[in-house]
Amino acid sequence: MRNTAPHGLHVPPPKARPGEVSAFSALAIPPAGSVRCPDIAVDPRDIRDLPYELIRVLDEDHHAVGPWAPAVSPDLLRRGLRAMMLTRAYDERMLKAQRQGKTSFYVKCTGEEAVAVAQALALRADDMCFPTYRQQGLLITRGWPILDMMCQVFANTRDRLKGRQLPVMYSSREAGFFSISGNLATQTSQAVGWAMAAAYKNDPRIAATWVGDGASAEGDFHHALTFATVYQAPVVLNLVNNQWAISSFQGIAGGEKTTFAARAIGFAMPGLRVDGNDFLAVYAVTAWAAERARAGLGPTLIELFTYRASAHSTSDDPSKYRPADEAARWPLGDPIDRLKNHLIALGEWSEDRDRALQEELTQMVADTAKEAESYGTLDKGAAPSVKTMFEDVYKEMPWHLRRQRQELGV
Amino acid sequence: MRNTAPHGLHVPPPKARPGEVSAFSALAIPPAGSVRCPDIAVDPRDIRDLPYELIRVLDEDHHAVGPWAPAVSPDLLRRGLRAMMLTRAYDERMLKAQRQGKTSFYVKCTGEEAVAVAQALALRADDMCFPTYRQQGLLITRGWPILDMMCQVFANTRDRLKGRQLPVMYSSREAGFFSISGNLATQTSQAVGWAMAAAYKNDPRIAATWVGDGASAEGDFHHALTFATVYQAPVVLNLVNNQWAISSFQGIAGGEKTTFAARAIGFAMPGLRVDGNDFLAVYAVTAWAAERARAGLGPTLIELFTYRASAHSTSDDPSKYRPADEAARWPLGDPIDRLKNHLIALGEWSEDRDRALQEELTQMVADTAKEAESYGTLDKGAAPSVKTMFEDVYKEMPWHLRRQRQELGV
Amino acid sequence: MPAMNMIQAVNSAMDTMLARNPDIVIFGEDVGYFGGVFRATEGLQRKYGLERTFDTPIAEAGILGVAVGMGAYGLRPVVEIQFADYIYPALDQLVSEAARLRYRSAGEFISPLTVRVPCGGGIFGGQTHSQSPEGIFTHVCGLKTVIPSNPYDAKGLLISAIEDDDPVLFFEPKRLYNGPFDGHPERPATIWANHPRGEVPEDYYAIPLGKAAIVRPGRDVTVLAYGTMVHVAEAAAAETGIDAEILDLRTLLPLDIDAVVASVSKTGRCVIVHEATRTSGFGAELAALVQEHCFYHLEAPIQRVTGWDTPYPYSLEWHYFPGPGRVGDALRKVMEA
Amino acid sequence: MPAMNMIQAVNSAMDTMLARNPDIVIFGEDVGYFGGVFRATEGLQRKYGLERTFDTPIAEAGILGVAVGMGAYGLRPVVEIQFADYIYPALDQLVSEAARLRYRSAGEFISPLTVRVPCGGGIFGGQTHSQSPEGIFTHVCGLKTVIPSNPYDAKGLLISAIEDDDPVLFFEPKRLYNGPFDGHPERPATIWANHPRGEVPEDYYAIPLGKAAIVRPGRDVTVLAYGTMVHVAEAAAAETGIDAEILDLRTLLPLDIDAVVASVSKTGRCVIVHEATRTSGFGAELAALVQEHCFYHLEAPIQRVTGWDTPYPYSLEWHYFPGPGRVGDALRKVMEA
Ligand SMILES: Cc1ncc(C[n+]2csc(CCOP(=O)(O)OP(=O)(O)O)c2C)c(N)n1
Ligand SMILES: Cc1ncc(C[n+]2csc(CCOP(=O)(O)OP(=O)(O)O)c2C)c(N)n1
Ligand SMILES: [Mg+2]
Ligand SMILES: [Mg+2]
Repeated sequence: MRNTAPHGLHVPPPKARPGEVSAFSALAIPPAGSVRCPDIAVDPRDIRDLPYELIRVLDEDHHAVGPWAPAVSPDLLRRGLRAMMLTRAYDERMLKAQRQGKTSFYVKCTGEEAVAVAQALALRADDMCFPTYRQQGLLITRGWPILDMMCQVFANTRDRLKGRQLPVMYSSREAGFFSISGNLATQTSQAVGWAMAAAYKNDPRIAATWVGDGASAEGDFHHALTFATVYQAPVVLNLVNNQWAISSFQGIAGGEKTTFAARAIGFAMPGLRVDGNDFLAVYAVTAWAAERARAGLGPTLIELFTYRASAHSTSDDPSKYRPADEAARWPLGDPIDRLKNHLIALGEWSEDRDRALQEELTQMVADTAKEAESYGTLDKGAAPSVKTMFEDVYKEMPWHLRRQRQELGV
Repeated sequence: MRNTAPHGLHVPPPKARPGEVSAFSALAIPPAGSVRCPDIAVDPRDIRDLPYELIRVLDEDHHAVGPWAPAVSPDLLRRGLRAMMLTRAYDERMLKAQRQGKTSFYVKCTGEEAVAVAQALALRADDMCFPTYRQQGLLITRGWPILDMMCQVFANTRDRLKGRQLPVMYSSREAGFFSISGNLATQTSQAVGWAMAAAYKNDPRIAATWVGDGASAEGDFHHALTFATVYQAPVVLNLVNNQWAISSFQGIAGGEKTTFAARAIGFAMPGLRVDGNDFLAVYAVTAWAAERARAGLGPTLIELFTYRASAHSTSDDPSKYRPADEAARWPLGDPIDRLKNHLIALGEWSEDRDRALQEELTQMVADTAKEAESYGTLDKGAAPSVKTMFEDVYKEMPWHLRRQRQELGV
Repeated sequence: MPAMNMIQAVNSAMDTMLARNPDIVIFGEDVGYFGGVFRATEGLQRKYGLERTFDTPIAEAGILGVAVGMGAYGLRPVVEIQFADYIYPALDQLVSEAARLRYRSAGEFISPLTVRVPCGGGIFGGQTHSQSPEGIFTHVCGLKTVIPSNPYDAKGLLISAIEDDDPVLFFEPKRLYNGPFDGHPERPATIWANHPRGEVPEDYYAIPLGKAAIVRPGRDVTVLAYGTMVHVAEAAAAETGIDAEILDLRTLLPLDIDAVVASVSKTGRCVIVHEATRTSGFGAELAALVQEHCFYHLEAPIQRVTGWDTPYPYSLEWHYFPGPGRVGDALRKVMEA
Repeated sequence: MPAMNMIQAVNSAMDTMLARNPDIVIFGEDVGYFGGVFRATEGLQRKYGLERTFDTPIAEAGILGVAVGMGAYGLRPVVEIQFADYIYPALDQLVSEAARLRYRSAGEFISPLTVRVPCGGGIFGGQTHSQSPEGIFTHVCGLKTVIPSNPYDAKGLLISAIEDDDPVLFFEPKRLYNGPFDGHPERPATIWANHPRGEVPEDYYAIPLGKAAIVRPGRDVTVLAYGTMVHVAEAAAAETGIDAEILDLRTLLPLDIDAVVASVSKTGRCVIVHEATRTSGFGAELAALVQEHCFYHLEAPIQRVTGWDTPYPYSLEWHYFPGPGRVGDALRKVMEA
């Protein structure tokens, strides 16, 4: 045997910390259109190379190129652009509300809007989503009223969730949006269960779920992969690799030497890695995976490679752990700009229309926020009635909760 | 989008059930010596094909062939043969003891002896093992007294574990054998932790752990893979695919369409798949992985492809769920026979010596069992003193346990 | 009426419900083709097909996660955790998800799950095949916890659990599967066929959750027990000759507080018996409630007879098990006070 | 002596121990470079290096599993679970492994772990950033459970926990991190610098586990409390003018039974306060023990003031939180009885 030297414990460091220069130059970014697009009926064994690629559609000149370029109408693209812009305007406004004390907490998805928005458009409206806290774009794209979302953020009298949930932990059965859990990754195996139920019922609907790079380390995600494989569940497993989990970079989640899409290989599952800031690419891979699931061909793992451009949440200050300029230097750009430029390149959009839309959305969000605030905000104590605190623990209130409610005198 | 037909829920069935003919013919068994052997410093990315191979060394003529053939002395092989035979004799005797009511429960490793025995020899004596209940061969190979093991099985007055543990849940710090847990797969992340500690201490020892095909579905195994990858822990992760988890076949654990070794790929970890009944191959891959770990090159996942020739445990009757003749038709043979034939082919062993050794071991086991029984057996109630029941819950007994002991009057 | 042991009764409950409701699916480790390591699901896959009773990977959290998702879809999963000792990996999905889903979604999504959990010792299973963790689940709001003590109740309560729209932990004392165990391992085993509650209708019937049963009326002291301990308490009453009123709680949460209060108010004395470890076990809650509700009726301190605060030791399990001797001592002690 | 808030005290305990013992390593989610989401490990990586204070993947069971393995090797891991609400995924490694290792190996292997767990509500964290699951751990034999109520105790108890050869759950009430919270959210916050127990030595000192503190001597009624509730109880005593003797339990398991019994025997009345949900919370065990040990001294039913048996509701948290008003009511009630 070879001789053994002491090695110490390896603890992976990120490429740069505050005060250092962000080092995205080492990032290999393949040109748009360079990755092949297999048929959905492909044997997963024949695409074991794909998890190491990066599927991109929009090229430097804002054109959609290559085999993954989806056949989509300008209308659909404009819907996507609008939903992304609305999502961002909504986020900005809610951040402001948090700063004003109208709510205690907020989570933006800045820079990651294409993930939820393009995926919502690629799925059918009645497919079931099991998201994390950073896919508010799903609700917005599905046309769910931002007024309703705001009322929850403000925990006011119109909050359907009766002030029980943190802001951003939305739930909308009607919109096919599962109640978000504070406990990371639990939704992934639940999505598989929902998909198994749909298969059991011969229901053409499929499930989709989202998990962060950080949260993918949880056992639940492993269970999701395993159960999805075993039962060939009609589910799309989305792993949003925005490269940060609060303060820890993706290497701490196991991404130092490989991609997250590659996790799929060991389960004989297709693993696709996509430029998460490329609306068209995200749309295309999602449609591919959804079609596969719907055709009974089983689950797909999609790694959406993106960058968390903002703080983790309003409780977080990223300048403490990563270079302040990192977001600005992120080479895959901004998903909204990129789609806008594409539409302009197509002759289907213009700076003027963009400005007008921006204004319209900002106004609409401001007006809606005003209305939402009129139903109360957290700091104004316009909470749902205290009695409701004891409801919905069980379908019927057992004696001990009834007595506790009496004890509180409500 | 394509049209969608109802598909139902896929529940994978095994190839054959009781009353049907075992269908191992579909099994692709590559010839011995056909898989390449990379340098331990290989980039894991360059061996992504290996998890789909089956590393075999012993050919049809009982010769060791190919690049994985290890340079081992006949002495070492004879030690291995003896340890495997002793393990089997021990198992047979303990099974008998269970049938006689001397203990309540027993677990054999019949057909899988090469796993623990060859691996124990490929590891250093002070490397730390985190096994499951089917690696008694590790203790036996390391020369741990079977008398001690038997005393535990009988829960008698010489049981070091004071009658607290199920038979077969051994523990021996001295032998580098971690206390076996009844809860499956928990040992895998613990082994990684031990290895991280060793790395932290610049200790040249490494850790090895074993988990079944069935138990590999637990989240703990996912955590073991993740943490081992992130911290490049000096650990060998062994997945013993004996194709059954009590009554469920390996397809239920996610092995229907891929190998278990392939799980490593997604973690940028080498994954090796080895003929688990080929002593030399098991020895070689283990030595390779151990050397890699010791050289600071990180973890390796080994899938030991074998077959659980006996019942799951004495509580189990496999004829209820698999063809009775499956074990007999298993094409990779018996690990003891195969090593014996190899030694004979080398001119280092003979049928006579084998018979003599067999007799010697049977006698030794019988004598030892007799001695062990003289210290008591479960049915004879020769248990450790009742007082000990309250010890070791904590380092120092807190008041409530002292009072409970008094309550019991001991 | 056919005689059934407790496994057969549990099996019959699932059989009855699978036939009545196509939204019920059953899964867990080894429950499919083989019918479960305790054979509780025997024959169900053959009768209802691969999709309705199937094997799962060995991943308790995965089983529960999938069940929560199915429940959100609209199915009614009935899952088995092979041994209570193996429920801990699934705790997060139970506590943070199944138990909380209705509340956090304000009723939009529910978790109508039934989790069958063989529990308890007395079978030489050692520390990881003997535990009684029910107390933990009674601390988790949103869950219901049920433990039957006989075949008739087992079927009726399991049917109610399956029909319940909230997640129910259904603990099955393994020691009772084959017969009503009185706590004396040295005595010949009795079988359910000779017990009145061993007669179990083939057809559908439900026993409501939240209702205790008085299995032995008495005047001197109230014994609160459930599962195996009901039979141990009966033996202790018989052996001591103390006129104990024995309540079989059947459902721990929601508890039948009225039955408890009525009995203790009458007897003025209370002994609580469970097999689980003592500290912070469900007996603590019972003691707290009894003294809260019956303080002025109590003539003696409430006694708890429980498993010791140690792991369940393999070979010493009859010293660990709270048998009729220890229960009898407690009965005498409260009577003397 | 420097004034420290509770985070600084916790940080100082780890700093002190890292300096004293090279076998101590600290890890958890975000605890490395960043120093933890509550900043409890701030500066430690810089001071002691990447290998001694490092970030982990987000997998609580992985963190605990790795810690158990390290403990078996001979290290003394101190891990952080980011919020108590996220400890459930790790329960199996805690219950079946860390807590059981010494017993099942008859002392061959031990788990000298410290698990730091920020807990409790009052910070608008909603139902998954507010829980107090300590009761569950007191039901698990083999574990110790500690909850400090001030910076001085936090440092001394954490050092004892780290030095303890058994696994210790160390709960840190988040609401106390920055100041002694009296339960009135509308009042201006006070800071630890103005509190006697906010003076914390820089150097090593240990407070033994298993010893309660009398934070307010009194004659009328005993209040058993821990963590945030100690301060709420003090406020309630001041507001009602009732001469309550307030015990800060500090260690829940092993409990300082002598202190509890001595106090209740003296006062004859007892109120138990915790933030956790009521049913089967640690208050149940306390009530059971008090009536077992002090039955003949008790003049009124023991009262429990606790969190309701509901999830911790986000916006209604001040209606959920057991504040001085509710504690005061209970004090009056036991005094009237
Ligand atoms: C089980 C659990 N552990 C820890 C946390 C605390 N936590 C909330 S978000 C977060 C980081 C998640 O990172 P990632 O999964 O990458 O998602 P992202 O925030 O980047 O979208 C952590 C550790 C939690 N919510 N649940
Ligand atoms: C957490 C947990 N779940 C379930 C069990 C029950 N159980 C014991 S062995 C076993 C099958 C394990 O199969 P495998 O991992 O393939 O190992 P093998 O028995 O084949 O060696 C099961 C389900 C357990 N011991 N622990
Ligand atoms: Mg992330
Ligand atoms: Mg197996």
